[in-house]
Amino acid sequence: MTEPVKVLTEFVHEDESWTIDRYLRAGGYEAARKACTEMQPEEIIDFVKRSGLRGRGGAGFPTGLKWSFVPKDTDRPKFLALNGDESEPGTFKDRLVMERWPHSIIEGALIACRAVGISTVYLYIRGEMPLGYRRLVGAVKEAYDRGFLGKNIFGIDGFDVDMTIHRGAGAYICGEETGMLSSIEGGRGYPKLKPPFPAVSGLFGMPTVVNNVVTIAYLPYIFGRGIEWWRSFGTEKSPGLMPYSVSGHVERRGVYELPLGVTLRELFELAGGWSRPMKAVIPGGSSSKVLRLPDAWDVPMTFEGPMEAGSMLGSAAVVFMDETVCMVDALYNLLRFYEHESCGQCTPCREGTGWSVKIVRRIAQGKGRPGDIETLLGIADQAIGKTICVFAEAFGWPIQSYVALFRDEFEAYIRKGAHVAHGAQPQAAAHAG
Amino acid sequence: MSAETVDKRELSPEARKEFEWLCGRYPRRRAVLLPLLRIIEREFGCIDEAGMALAAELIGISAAEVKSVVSFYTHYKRDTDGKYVIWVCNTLPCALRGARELTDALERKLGVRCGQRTADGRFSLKKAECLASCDTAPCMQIDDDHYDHVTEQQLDEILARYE
Amino acid sequence: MAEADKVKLTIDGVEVEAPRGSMVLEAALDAGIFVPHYCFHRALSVAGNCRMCMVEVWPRGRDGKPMGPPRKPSIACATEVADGMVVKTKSAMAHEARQGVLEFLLINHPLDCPVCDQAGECDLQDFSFQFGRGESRFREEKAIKGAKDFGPEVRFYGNRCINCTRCVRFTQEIAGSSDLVQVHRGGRNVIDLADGAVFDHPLSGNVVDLCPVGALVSRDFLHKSRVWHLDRTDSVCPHCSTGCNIEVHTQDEVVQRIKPRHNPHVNGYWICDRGRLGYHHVHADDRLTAARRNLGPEHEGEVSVRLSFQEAIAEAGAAIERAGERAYAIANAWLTNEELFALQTLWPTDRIGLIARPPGEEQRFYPKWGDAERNPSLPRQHERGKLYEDGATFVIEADRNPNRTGALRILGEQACSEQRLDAILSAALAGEVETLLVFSGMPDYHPPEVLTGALARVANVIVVDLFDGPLARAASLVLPGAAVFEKRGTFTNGRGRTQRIDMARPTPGQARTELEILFALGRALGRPLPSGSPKRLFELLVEQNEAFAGLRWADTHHVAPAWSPHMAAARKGLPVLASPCAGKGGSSA
Amino acid sequence: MAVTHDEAVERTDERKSSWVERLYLREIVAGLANTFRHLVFESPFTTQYPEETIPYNPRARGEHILKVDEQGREKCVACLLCEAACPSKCIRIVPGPAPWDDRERYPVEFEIDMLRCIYCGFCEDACPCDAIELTPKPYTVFDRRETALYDKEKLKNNYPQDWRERFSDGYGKQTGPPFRREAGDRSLIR
Repeated sequence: MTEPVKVLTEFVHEDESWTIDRYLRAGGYEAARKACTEMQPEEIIDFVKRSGLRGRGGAGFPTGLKWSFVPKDTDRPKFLALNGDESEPGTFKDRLVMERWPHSIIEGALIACRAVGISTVYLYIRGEMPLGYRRLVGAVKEAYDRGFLGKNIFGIDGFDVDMTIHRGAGAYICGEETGMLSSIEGGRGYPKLKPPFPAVSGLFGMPTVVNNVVTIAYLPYIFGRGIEWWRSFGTEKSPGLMPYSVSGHVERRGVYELPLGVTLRELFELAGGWSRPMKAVIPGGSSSKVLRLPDAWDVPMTFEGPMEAGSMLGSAAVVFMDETVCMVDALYNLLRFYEHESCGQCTPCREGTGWSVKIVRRIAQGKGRPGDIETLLGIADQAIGKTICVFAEAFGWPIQSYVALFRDEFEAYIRKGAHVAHGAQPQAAAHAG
Repeated sequence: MSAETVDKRELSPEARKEFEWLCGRYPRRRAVLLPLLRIIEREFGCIDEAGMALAAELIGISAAEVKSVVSFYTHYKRDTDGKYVIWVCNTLPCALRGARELTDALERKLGVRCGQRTADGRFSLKKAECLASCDTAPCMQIDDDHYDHVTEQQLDEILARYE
Repeated sequence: MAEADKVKLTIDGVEVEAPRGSMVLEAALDAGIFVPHYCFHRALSVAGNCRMCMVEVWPRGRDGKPMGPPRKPSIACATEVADGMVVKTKSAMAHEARQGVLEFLLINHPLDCPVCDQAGECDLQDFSFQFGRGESRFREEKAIKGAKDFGPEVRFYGNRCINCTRCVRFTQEIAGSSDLVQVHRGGRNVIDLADGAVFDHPLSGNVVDLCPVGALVSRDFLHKSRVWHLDRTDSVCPHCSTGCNIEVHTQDEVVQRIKPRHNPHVNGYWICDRGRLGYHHVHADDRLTAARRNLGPEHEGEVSVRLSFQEAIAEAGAAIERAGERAYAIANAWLTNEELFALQTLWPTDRIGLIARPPGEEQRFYPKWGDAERNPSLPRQHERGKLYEDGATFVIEADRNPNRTGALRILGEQACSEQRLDAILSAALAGEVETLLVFSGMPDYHPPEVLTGALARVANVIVVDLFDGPLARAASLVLPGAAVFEKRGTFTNGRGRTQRIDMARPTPGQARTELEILFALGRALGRPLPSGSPKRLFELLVEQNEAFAGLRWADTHHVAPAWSPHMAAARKGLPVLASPCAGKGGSSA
Repeated sequence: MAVTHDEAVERTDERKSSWVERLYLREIVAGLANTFRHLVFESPFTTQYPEETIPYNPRARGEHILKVDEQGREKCVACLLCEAACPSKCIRIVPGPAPWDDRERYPVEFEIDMLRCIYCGFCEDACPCDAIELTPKPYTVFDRRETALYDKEKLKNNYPQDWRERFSDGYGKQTGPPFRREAGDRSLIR
């Protein structure tokens, strides 16, 4: 069985793991020093490209490629915006890194800044993570004190990096890259029209690189241990490690740092299994399509694997559900979340989330009508691909997959007003509203 | 353009200094709005009409724009909230592991439904949308304090810490 | 524009040329292909949130040929035109996308068209008819958001709002006040003001025009009429020297409302609230409707004798004839060029003075972009609302008269000077004036006491006025005049643009336009005017006056382009419901 | 088999009446017998109008009524759709903000010129809130033109109960409610 490969998570269970001393003792800031002093910016980008590092935030976009989109010869200021607004239900890997290993993010940010020629970094952290905010602010202060932030870092003339921790205030949509930029700019977290993409016109209208904090946190290790080491994990197209957030019906929930390509079964077993038979799994955060168990046990968790199975890797947040889970109830829970978190900018998402949650609530209360399922699918269909950001997909895909895979449960609910799963109780009715 | 009845407020010198420092961290003043609102929340306990007017004045935007931003984000403490806000996570991973029971217990203990404020104004109970702590579900947050693996038995002790 | 600044693309099989950097939607509208839209407005930044203008865009591939059909539709308002692009606005993909969006828009929209003032000019109605599904699958409770008075002119019905944010962008980018904002989030999104604030901005009424649905309605027009009953007359606002182009909407000869008419050289899409509400004087209770001779204090009980128009003209003519050199005239800056020209023809200019409404404060409006610009790199985003060289989006001039420039050009500087008026008044006080012809007829005009005082010393005061005010009471002979919306002619605005006004309603009772009065007077005096037609007089004016040289009557009327289907239909006098979706191109011009 | 014109003419010619037949005695006697029968054996079927009236079909289209809700307030919201639908332009409405909280607008004035009305019922079809309806009330009689202008109060109280009793009993028995849509009232606007 695959054993966890502890890289980011090696020291996180120690006390004071978030201090710079602990980080330096683990060899911190050496990789960045080496990369920044010994490599040219183009070489750094090339190195990242060759490593095959892809974004760990959800979309899986190749990091090196993203950096190379930023215009080189521009006198406009460029920004690095780090996305720590982790709000996808089921995901908690960023929280762990930001709270307990924050200096890896700062060190990675230094490499990114050196590569793209950036001197200002904003790290956007969720408003609901006060501890992470305090730790990051502390870490930034320590880094300034030790000269890892500020002017002429590593003694390189003109290599100045300023980093500011920007605290959000409770909006899932700020996890979307342009929504996050709007929020940093001090506005409502409305995603922006694309094109122009952030790499050309992002924060304050300037070229901006947006990366997930974990993506950035891996950079020091890739530079420190080399492309060979990194590529020894995972597959050709999806190399490297991934912190999987495993939650739901397993004995030992938590972040498991494993190579890309482990199967869902391996993850389940690593996490201690569960006493009851399993029914379904969400492989990549709540907005990815649900997969039916046991059909999906052997899906490899790479960027391509879940996609072939009809879902996506997303943020690698794996939520297991056992047979007692009522899928109508589960969908209602998720849709309520999306209804609450839709920014309301585009019509299909603003109206579609509200409408679908009303229908599913009605079904869960036993008042479903024939035709409701078709209407639900119609809503998803009408919304997906028709909004500014991918939020429509985020609430459309669950609708499509829950209804497609567990249509019998929905139909039974509509027919009898009750749930068919063994031992499950319709609970949404009690929580309506 | 706000009503004249609103009393003028001012930041304390330390907060004022922090605000000035923040202004230097961003290329545009408007970007300081979110951090400034946190400062105001801390200074005055919540963000009310006067607080928004103060933010508008300091940033140099209209009070309506501040209201627009404040109302977009759910995490700011408003004047309609209790002294402490209890955020109890109810999203799917937590719901799978007993968030409902915790919420019900909290509702029973406090005698209010989610979204309401206790009669004595001490607590507001709110459903949170994923606190990114799915591994320690059920979980809740009271203001800035996070509680993992909360059981009904612990509630009395936890709530007693907030006077 | 240079050739390089143009791109060629194909929209619905028609090859279209569009400026580089413009959006597909603009290119389509300019080519007469109507694409439905709510949030897009030519003067505002692109928000791209209504998702109504979705079209199928085939970008050009590497080989120069358009690539195959896209996976999903794009919004035309935020897709930049590119060479070789192929756009299909009526394809099945686009049509289905629109149907979906319309269904979403309608689920929480109340079915209260019968009581909604927007009905009849509502984009939601029109597009639902043309592109909608016909029936809704929505069986749930509709969201309730309530209604609220935003300010003296604007009322907000939350339930009807489709969150297009045109009004929000207007207050930010045109009015510069950022009064209106969206509050809350998601489905609870609603337009609101700051707590306790009142939306009393001078341009507030424009959000009513901008609102594509009935969410923002005019309190002045509230429940007054249905728009399909209204007759539209193009005119020019008389309330300041900006000379905004307007439409006067009347029903049964009663002015119901004023709407702006787009003119990119003068007012853009906007008018101020003063102009919007500045028609009530037309129906004032104290409007004069009959000519009369005021009797002096010696006639106890009886105050005045009613005269017919002919009698009054005959009396006036006789009084002017009798006075000879001792007859003076006072014109005003609300008279049309033609009327001033007629007066100048009849009367020696050295015995003409000019009164005008006192100046107010000049108000210039600039966008207030704030720090968080929506999409700074979208082309022309900052230029969209700009109307004036200095970046102003709208100007309310200090001069509260529509035609002072015309008066200056026709009567000359001396006649229009303060000194001339003072000279005439002091002559009157000295008893040297026997007959004085005063044109007033300006609403909200309070004649200075020196004027009313001077009138008391003049034997024959002939006043042409709209209202039974101090001037009419001080006169010996009163002739009812015409309001601006009751006559034809031209005004020359503060920037020297000569623009036409037209008759939206007839003069009430025996009232006559000043031009008719002058024409009749000319006949009575034995010096008939060459013509009584404003058009003919304008042509003569152009011939005789250098300042007007080269102008043609036709040029004085700016025809606003019609970018919405009901605007186009209203202009053509057609019903709106010719479906552009059924083929045959849009009804947009 | 088709009969040609010529054939038909010929056949008619064949059946010439005899002179006895041409006296029509039989027909005259039969007709007189019928008259006599009615005179002696059957009651007269004329109605002694105006003392008596014949019952009208409840679906006949007569004068309008402006319906009211439980509180006696007119249901009309002054949308002016009846005015738009009216082919003879006999309806005049002045809309205004309603004095009640539960609705937006109401007719400040509502007037129908009964001399112009052609009783087509389009107004009833156009009405989105079932506020106007044509009753079977038949006689629209005026002595002066002014009285032909029915105002709001008159329209609200048109077709009172005694008229209803007098006219709605149909042909011998009640054939249905006098107001056609009472059962499925589909008010849209409140």
